[in-house]
Amino acid sequence: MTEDHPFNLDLIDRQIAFIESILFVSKEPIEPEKILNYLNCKNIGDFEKLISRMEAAYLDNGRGILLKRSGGGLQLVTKPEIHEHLKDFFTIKTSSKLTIPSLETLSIVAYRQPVTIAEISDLRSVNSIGPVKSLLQKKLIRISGRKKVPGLPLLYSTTQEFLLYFGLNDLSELPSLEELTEMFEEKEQPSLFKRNNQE
Amino acid sequence: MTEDHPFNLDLIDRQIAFIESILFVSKEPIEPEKILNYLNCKNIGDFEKLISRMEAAYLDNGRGILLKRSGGGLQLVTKPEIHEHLKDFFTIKTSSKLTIPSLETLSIVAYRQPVTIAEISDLRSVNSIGPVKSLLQKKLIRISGRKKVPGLPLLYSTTQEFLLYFGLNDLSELPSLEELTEMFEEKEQPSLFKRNNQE
Amino acid sequence: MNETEIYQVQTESFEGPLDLLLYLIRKNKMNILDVRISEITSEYLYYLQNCQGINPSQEGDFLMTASTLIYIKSRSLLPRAGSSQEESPEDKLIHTLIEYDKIQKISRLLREMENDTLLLWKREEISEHFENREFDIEEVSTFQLAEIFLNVIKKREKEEYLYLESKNYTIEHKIEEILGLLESNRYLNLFKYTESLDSIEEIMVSFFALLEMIKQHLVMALQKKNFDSISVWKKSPDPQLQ
Repeated sequence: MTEDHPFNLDLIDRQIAFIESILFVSKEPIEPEKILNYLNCKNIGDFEKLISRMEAAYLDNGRGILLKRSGGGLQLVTKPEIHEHLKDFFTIKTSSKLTIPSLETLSIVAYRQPVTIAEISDLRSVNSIGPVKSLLQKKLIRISGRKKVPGLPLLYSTTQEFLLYFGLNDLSELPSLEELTEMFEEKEQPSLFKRNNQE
Repeated sequence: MTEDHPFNLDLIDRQIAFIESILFVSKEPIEPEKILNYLNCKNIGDFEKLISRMEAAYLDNGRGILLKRSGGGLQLVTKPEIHEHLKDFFTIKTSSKLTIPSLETLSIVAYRQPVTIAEISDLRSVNSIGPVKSLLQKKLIRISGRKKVPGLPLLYSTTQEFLLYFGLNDLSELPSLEELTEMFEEKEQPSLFKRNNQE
Repeated sequence: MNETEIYQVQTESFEGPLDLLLYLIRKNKMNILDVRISEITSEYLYYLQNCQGINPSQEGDFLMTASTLIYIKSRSLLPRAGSSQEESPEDKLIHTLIEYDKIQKISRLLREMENDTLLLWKREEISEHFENREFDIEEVSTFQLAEIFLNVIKKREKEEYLYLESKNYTIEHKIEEILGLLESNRYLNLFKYTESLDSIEEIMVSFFALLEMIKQHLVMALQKKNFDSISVWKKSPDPQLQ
């Protein structure tokens, strides 16, 4: 698999097959660099072509999965349009979502990290130990140190898991606060998104 | 997905895509009958054709997985000719697995260091020589001296490696037990009953 | 407030005092930057008095904000004493509200992103066996390590309980029985446990016993996700920490 014939179609096919198989067995996304190194592929452009070729192949109607780039890695996932059928087939009623308190807490951590529980509780005006704990258990946030103030409280930051969960490549993909205000200015409907969702 | 046009190519494609996606997300093999029923496919011959079509598609050199019929049903697996490459690719990761006993032992060493095997075994109520050995091999703990009690048992502490793995600058960054118990303490719910009675 | 408004409001639930305040500001078509705190204070108190949408476990937080509102209102009625350079409580509250408004926006964005990714299923999403699972070192967080240690210590605090079975179910007996079960098991699967019971009466008494135990902080009940089985874990005070 280390030969160097970029125009050898058979080699390209075998490389694609290899990438498909490692993504298939791996639970987590795999960094492109790792694959690149293993294939001894020196040209990033060649590798990009390989990936685009794969992506194109998955577009075929007869394929149920697709190649996704998230958390800085490559991952195989099912196609979004099959979601309802998957739910029906496995008789899964609802996909569990984060609660509003968890989402609020996560928003604060994402934009203010590293941040302490006291700061989170203060911003929400609600004691936020509960959601912090639940986000720690879900690995969406992590302890990232201690703040150098009296009491040395723990600091929290978002994780790789956070990026994966929300389908981000890195934190810079989150819109800035200014962009966010613009995004929501037109469709100002405060109670649309919330309600009927209690801890 | 329940329409009944066996010669509709687009439908066949969508059915194949669906089968691929359910086999992809499921850990166990899936019985063909279950799929047959879900697709509302009354003709077993039609279903067989669907499966053969899938099998043929996986034979393509550019595919890394294939459809396997085993006792329990249908399953996706990686192609046998890629196994060596898969092993090579994943070698680094397989050696670093931590079992629950190892994790328990590691947590005791982290919080009680320096500590003897007898003390660890006592806290866990299980002989803990095994996990201690495995943690030594993984360089997560080290021998740090002898305890001045009869028998002079060896003492164990965590290593620099340990700090690196957990992204800590020093041990004081570990959450304290006070902080942790606080998180696990349920919040007061004094008005739970009162409110129910009011209704 | 007319009746239909009250009716609408009763279906609302507020995540915290700021959520309620923002709701009232929008309801009264005010601008956050130009809020007349004194006007919404009485409405806020009205909601609080009638427990409308107030999560009982957060009552304290709602009351805290109520006192701030009342303080601001009283200040506006009294002549200002001295020339205070520092931020007035009113400005401070408005600042907090502006920040919280942003948080809600981010939350909505995250919710939309969550909805998108929930459509994509990863491998082995179905059937997860947590019990005998191995962890990659990179997967373990300091939080988990601490959590595991806490559990080890709690397990150590075992007390041997003896209990007698009796057909005459009382809450006291049930509590002892459940505590006994929790001594020999790390946790109790509530669904399985109720399946093992003889009668509806016993199930009900068990359920009341459980509520009582949760109230007394003897146990906590956890559910991984909606519709999942509920597991009951023992909580024991840790003398090491006192």
